[in-house]
Amino acid sequence: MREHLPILLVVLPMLAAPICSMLPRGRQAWLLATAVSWAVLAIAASLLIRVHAEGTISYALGGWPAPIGIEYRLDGLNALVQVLVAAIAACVLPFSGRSVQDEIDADRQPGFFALLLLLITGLLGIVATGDVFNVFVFLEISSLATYGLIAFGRDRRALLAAYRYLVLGSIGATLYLIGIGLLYALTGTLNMQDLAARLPAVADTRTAQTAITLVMVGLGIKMALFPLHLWLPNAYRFAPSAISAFLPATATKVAIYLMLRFVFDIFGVGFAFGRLELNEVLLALAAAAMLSASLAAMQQRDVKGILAYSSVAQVGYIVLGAALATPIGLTASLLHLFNHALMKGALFMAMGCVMLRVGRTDLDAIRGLGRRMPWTAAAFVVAGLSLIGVPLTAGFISKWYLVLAALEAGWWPLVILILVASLMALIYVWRVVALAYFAPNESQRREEAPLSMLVPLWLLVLANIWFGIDTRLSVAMAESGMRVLMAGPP
Amino acid sequence: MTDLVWPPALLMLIGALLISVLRGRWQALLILATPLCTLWAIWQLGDGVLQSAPFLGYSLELVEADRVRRLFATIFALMAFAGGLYALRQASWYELSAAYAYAGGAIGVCFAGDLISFFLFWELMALCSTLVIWSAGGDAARRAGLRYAALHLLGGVLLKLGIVGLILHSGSIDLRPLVLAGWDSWLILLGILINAAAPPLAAWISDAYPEASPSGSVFLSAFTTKAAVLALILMFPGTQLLIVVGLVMIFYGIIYALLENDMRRILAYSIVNQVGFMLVGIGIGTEMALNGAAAHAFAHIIYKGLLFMTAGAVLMQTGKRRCSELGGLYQSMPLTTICAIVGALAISSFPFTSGFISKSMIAQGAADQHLALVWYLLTAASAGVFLHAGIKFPWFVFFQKDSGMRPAEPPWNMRAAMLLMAFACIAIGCAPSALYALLPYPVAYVPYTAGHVITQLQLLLFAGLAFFVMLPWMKRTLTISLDADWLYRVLVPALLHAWLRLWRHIDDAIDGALGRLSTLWQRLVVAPHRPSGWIVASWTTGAMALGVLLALALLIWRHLI
Amino acid sequence: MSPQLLMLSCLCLPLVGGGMLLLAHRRPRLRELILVLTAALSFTSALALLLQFREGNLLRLDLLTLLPGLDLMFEIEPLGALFAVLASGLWLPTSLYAIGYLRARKEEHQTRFHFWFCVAISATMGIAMAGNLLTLFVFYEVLTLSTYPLVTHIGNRGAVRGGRVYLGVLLATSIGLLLPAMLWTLHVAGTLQFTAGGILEGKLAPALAGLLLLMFVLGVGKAAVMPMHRWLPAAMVAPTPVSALLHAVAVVKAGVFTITKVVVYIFGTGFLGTVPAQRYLVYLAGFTVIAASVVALRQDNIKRLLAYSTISQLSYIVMATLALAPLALTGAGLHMVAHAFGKITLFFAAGAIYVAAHRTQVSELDGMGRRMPWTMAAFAIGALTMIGVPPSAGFVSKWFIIAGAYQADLYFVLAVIVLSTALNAFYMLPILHRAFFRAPEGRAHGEAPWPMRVALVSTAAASVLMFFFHAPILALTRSLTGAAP
Amino acid sequence: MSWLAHFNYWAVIVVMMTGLYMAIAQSDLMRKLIGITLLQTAVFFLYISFGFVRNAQVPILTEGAERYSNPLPHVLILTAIVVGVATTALGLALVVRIRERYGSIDEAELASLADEVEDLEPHHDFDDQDEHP
Repeated sequence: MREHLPILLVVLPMLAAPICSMLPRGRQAWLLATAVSWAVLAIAASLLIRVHAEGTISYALGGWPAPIGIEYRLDGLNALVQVLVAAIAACVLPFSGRSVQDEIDADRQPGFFALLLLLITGLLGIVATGDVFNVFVFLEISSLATYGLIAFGRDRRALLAAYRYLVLGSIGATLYLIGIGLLYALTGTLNMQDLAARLPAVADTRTAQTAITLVMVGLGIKMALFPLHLWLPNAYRFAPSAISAFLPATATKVAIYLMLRFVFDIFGVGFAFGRLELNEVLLALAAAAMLSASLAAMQQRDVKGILAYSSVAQVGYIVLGAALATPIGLTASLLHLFNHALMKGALFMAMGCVMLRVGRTDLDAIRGLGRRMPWTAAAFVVAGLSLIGVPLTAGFISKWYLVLAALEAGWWPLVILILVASLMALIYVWRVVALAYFAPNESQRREEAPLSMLVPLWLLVLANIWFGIDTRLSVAMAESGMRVLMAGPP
Repeated sequence: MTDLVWPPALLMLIGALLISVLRGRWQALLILATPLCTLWAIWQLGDGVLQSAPFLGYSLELVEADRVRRLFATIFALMAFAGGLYALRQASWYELSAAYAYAGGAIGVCFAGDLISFFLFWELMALCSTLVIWSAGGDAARRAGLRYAALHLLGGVLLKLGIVGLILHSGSIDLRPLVLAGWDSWLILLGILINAAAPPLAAWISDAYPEASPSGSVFLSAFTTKAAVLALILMFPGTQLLIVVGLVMIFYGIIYALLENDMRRILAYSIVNQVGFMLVGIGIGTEMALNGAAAHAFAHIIYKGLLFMTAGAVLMQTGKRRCSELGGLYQSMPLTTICAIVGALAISSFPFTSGFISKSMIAQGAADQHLALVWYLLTAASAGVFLHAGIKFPWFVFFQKDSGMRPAEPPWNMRAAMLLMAFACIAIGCAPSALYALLPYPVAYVPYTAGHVITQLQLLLFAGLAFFVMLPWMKRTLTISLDADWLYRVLVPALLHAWLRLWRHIDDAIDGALGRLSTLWQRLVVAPHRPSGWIVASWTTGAMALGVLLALALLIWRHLI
Repeated sequence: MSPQLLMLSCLCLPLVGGGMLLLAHRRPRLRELILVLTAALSFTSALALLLQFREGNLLRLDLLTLLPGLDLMFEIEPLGALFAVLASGLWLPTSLYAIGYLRARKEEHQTRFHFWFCVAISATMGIAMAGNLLTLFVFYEVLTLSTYPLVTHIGNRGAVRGGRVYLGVLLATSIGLLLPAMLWTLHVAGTLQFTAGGILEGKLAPALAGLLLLMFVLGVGKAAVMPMHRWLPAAMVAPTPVSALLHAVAVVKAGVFTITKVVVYIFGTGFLGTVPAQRYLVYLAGFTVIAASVVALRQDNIKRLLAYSTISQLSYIVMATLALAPLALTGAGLHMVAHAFGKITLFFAAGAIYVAAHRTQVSELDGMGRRMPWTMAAFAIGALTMIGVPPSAGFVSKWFIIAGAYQADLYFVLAVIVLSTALNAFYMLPILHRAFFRAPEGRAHGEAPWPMRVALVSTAAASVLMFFFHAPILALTRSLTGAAP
Repeated sequence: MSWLAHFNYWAVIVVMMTGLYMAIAQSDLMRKLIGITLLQTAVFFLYISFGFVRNAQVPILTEGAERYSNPLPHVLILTAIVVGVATTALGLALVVRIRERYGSIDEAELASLADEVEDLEPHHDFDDQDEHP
């Protein structure tokens, strides 16, 4: 049993999904999904502990050994990302119970939870697998589930957003598929380790370079790297609350993980950054993302829109750290990947609470929130502070590392960039906070969200504070992930 | 710290405080008793440092007494008493309170044994005298008081700079004779000279004193300038520069007083002139000259107080202040007239008045040192003094043409005060030895020699003759003569306004530039990021796909080139 | 009580009190009792801390380590102890005053007001005790944020506009300049610890050190050195108790305190003396002193006038700090205290006039000295402190600043002091004349409520008392630099 | 004539570009989907064609065969086809729902059916209120 845990992690939600869809009532589906998500979290956590204790875990699917069969390979990096995905899922699912009840028709709820489980499956699968084609499959599983889930949004614009995402996502996946196809043609293998070992021999070919470009653009769409982010704001904005809480914390993070894996572990820094100078492109795009998306966030009239654009900007931060390709930069990048999941999850969850009670999330809905929903508003404030990067919150730690990395690399303009973007974050968060607390509202009845939503929300908020104060755990994890990446191709 | 002593300044300050609290009979009693108690305390003080206190990390010598300090303190206390008597019924309580605190400051300066406490009392004087000026009420007093305060605070800061520098550079806070060398001592001298009304910074005196109330100007005339004289005696005896400054002051005072029409302004200029005599004495610096300066200060306070009292009485009874509007008052105010004449004679050094026995000591000092030019100028100035103060003031105010006014004599307390002062003028003049006994150095000077008396009388006679010969030219019209106060009455405000205007322009320019920049920023950068801007507005699927394709093409092209 | 516990209590007492206030929301009397008690206790603990410090105990508290080399830690040094006592000590009268003010004005959201006030004080304590630059920065920002609700307390459009300027300038300067300066420092020196003698010596070229210093001086927007001064007049939309404690003491002093700490413990006076650009910053501060005074001359609104006067006086402190001479630093420390006493008194008086007479303009003050003798007497003492005339605390501090300027041979500073004294007299004295030497106008009214009167009389008394009994403060500020007497 | 040797790639590129062109240029949501499908199909061709081995058998275990075409691309493409079908199905379902909710599947028309009035001016977060005296 113990050695099958890596596959169980992926299979469990996958098996639960059809069961879920067949359950007659949404409530039961929710209970099942929640139970599964918790089980997944437990498994993921135990795997992470095992990875740290025993080193990399390799699991051959179906008993076929690595180069031929599909290998699931867990190291310090993806075990961490798995835990992250599982943890967010374990928080979002309990949270989703009430908000799904409110936002989605009763007869469609089992389907919703089934799709959510599939989404989890896809994400966990992407992270776990050591086979690039398998990645494609899981990528499509998660993407398809995402398109469907977004389409559950109450607003009819959710449909259009889902459609647009579908078209763009399919193009992205296809580009990725072409890329790995070319790589396969060159090297004859799909196993990541193998690929990494054989690539240097053919690195000088145009085919290899084009393949890398295709893979990077395909992943760029998935991770919403500026300017390939255009599908994201509306998708996050109009998706059901639970989904907009889940996606930014996980889906883009997994895509970023994948990019890191490709660049550092498969292509190798020397090739992707040294020869192809992709780091320059990434740096430029990251900077543009941070500025442009923050500026856009400042002008949004809908809080979920603000948060969505902020997510685009935060992807910029993460890519920025990675593009520096230094140990501190990567640590910063991974830390921010982790911390941003915490903060964005909490922020969108708070908006879920608002959606439940107020029915919309535009700025007018926020007016007087501090009195109407004090706990929700307070959670938003704390998570918002973390987003800005205020000391004593998780956001500060990752930004601090990022700044250190920039300074160490001698890129002081980047320091200014980070600070300016943080200042803009301050402005867009402050707009919401000021309205919540300092704008009078006629109806000042107190109607707080139910406890089932508040508890997961505050769990994430407390995690934001915890990882802002006691950084030993998160930094150690990020550093072990960093070491995996810095070690480069075998 | 020695045995318990009553710091005289403290007594005076307590009195000032109580005056502001008590009312009626008790207040009146206090007004009269406070200076007398202070006087008593002054004469209880032995020589040397009597009281010290820690301050700013130094040990202050709050009370240090010697002969010259005691002399000045005595006359200050006496003047406070006379002024208090004069103001007893007429002045407001806050004017009296301020005036007594002012006197307290002056007495404090007298006994200050170190530079820091000297400065503290100096500032106290500046503040309280401002209050005295303001007590007159009205807009003219407000503005004059403001200018007065600003100038004196400025002087105070200069003095402070000098003192701090001196302490820092020499390591000692002792109040001692200084040598004019380096910034510090020059700044100290400058600060003191501002209070001594040395030109070109003398204009405050003719600006502010005439705007005070009748009783206020009596107080004002006594303390500030004479405290400065004392300070100069203590710190700059024998500084040659002071002779020059003094001579300039003497003639400045005469010329402006002759040109002046306002009776109290004439007296104010006359203070400059008289202080000039004292400065000359200090500048000569011999024992004789210093004695003369101290004695002259003593005498001057009395007769100038008397003159201001009579001018104040006239002002109070008639409400007029210009010579050209007054005249013929001797008919209804005989006592005031007589007192004014006594004061005028005293200031003109008429034999058997106080001025005679003091001023001549300074001249003698000059003669002893063989400073011939100085002696001649002093003598000539004596004539000038007689012209402007000795004759011009009483003649235009009390005699001349009849203005038709028949004001009554002032109330009893004012009359009593005037009589007291007049008596003092003559008493000192007749029995100089009493004053001489108080002087800092032993006096071996006999004023009443036949030659001296005759010379002085001749001088005065010819000066008087000249006055009446030139009378048509002496009649003043309604003019205000231009003085150095133009600097801060016109130039400084003008500069200030210019600065403010410039500031506003700069401000506007910055605002404008910022505004234009922000518009540009809004249009070029912010607007596209609005929900409707092209960067953000919902892109169609096709446009997004095209974008992806372009990005891809760009990247591949970049690698393949 | 152990010193560490004492430090913690300094930091947390106001917060605990604030929390209790929220609980006592519905019972105003209880709430106000809690407020005053909290203030008193905070003051006591700050005082106890000061005593402990003077006994020579090492007062150091490592709160937490965020990252290796990045800790939140507190350490008491002379200036910090002084600042802590000053802020908490003036909080006591201010809380009384605020109670009176809010009641008399029948303001809404009083609990919220008091709560944020507590948070702001706690942040001030954090700044005062900060042992490294990071800790200081953290509490600096907390102070900025926690005062925003106070500034915009009235909640109308003008308040929001003012609050936006307030927050905008303070946050933009601190994040845009102070934070990069801090990062640069860390990068160069490898630590942010406040260390006697500085941490930058020999690690930074003088020209770059000048740039860094400029970033610090302008980045600490709370010190209101021009051109970063605009937030202070804008913040005058706040209720007067806020203007009094925060914009005369806590916030602005936190600014100059930060600059002083940076100069003394980050750069080190010795090292900074070799930085040529440092002179230009002295000139900038001197310019601010004069320019703000001139602007104050044309203000008719009392609070705006006081705001510009504050800008001017703050730059005095900055100028003195940058003069680097031991005596000048002593003077800077003393002026922090002296100006605090004087300016809080002035603001108290302005608020009392507003409450009792509904007047806000200088031109409306005719005869106010007769109607409100206590208030205006206190105002007069405050004004004298601003001019620096004895017997007020301002005299003592300016004395040392002058001495310091001599020590540093900075005749520019001397000239600035001369000019600004005259200017101060020109904008303060007319107010006094109006109040005391003109006949009152309009309907008769009395003094403001007694808690306000008690507050303003006590701070005015403090200003006078400091003139006479400044020895303990002097000893503290001297130990800041080890200056010879 | 080496480019002729790669005629399979040229074919793939033509189909791919056709698909992309449709996805970009067609305003009809259905046709866009068809374009996407074409794009995917092109990739399938690509994979299959480079699994081809000259003079080899289909990769089915048969007697006497020595050379087989590479079976792995076929396997992969089987999976990919499934994914593609699922995508198309989901896309079609979305188009149906869009048609239900909007009454149109033409993107140009959908854009004109704006759901919200985008504000053109910067917005004031606070209502104007009377200034206090």
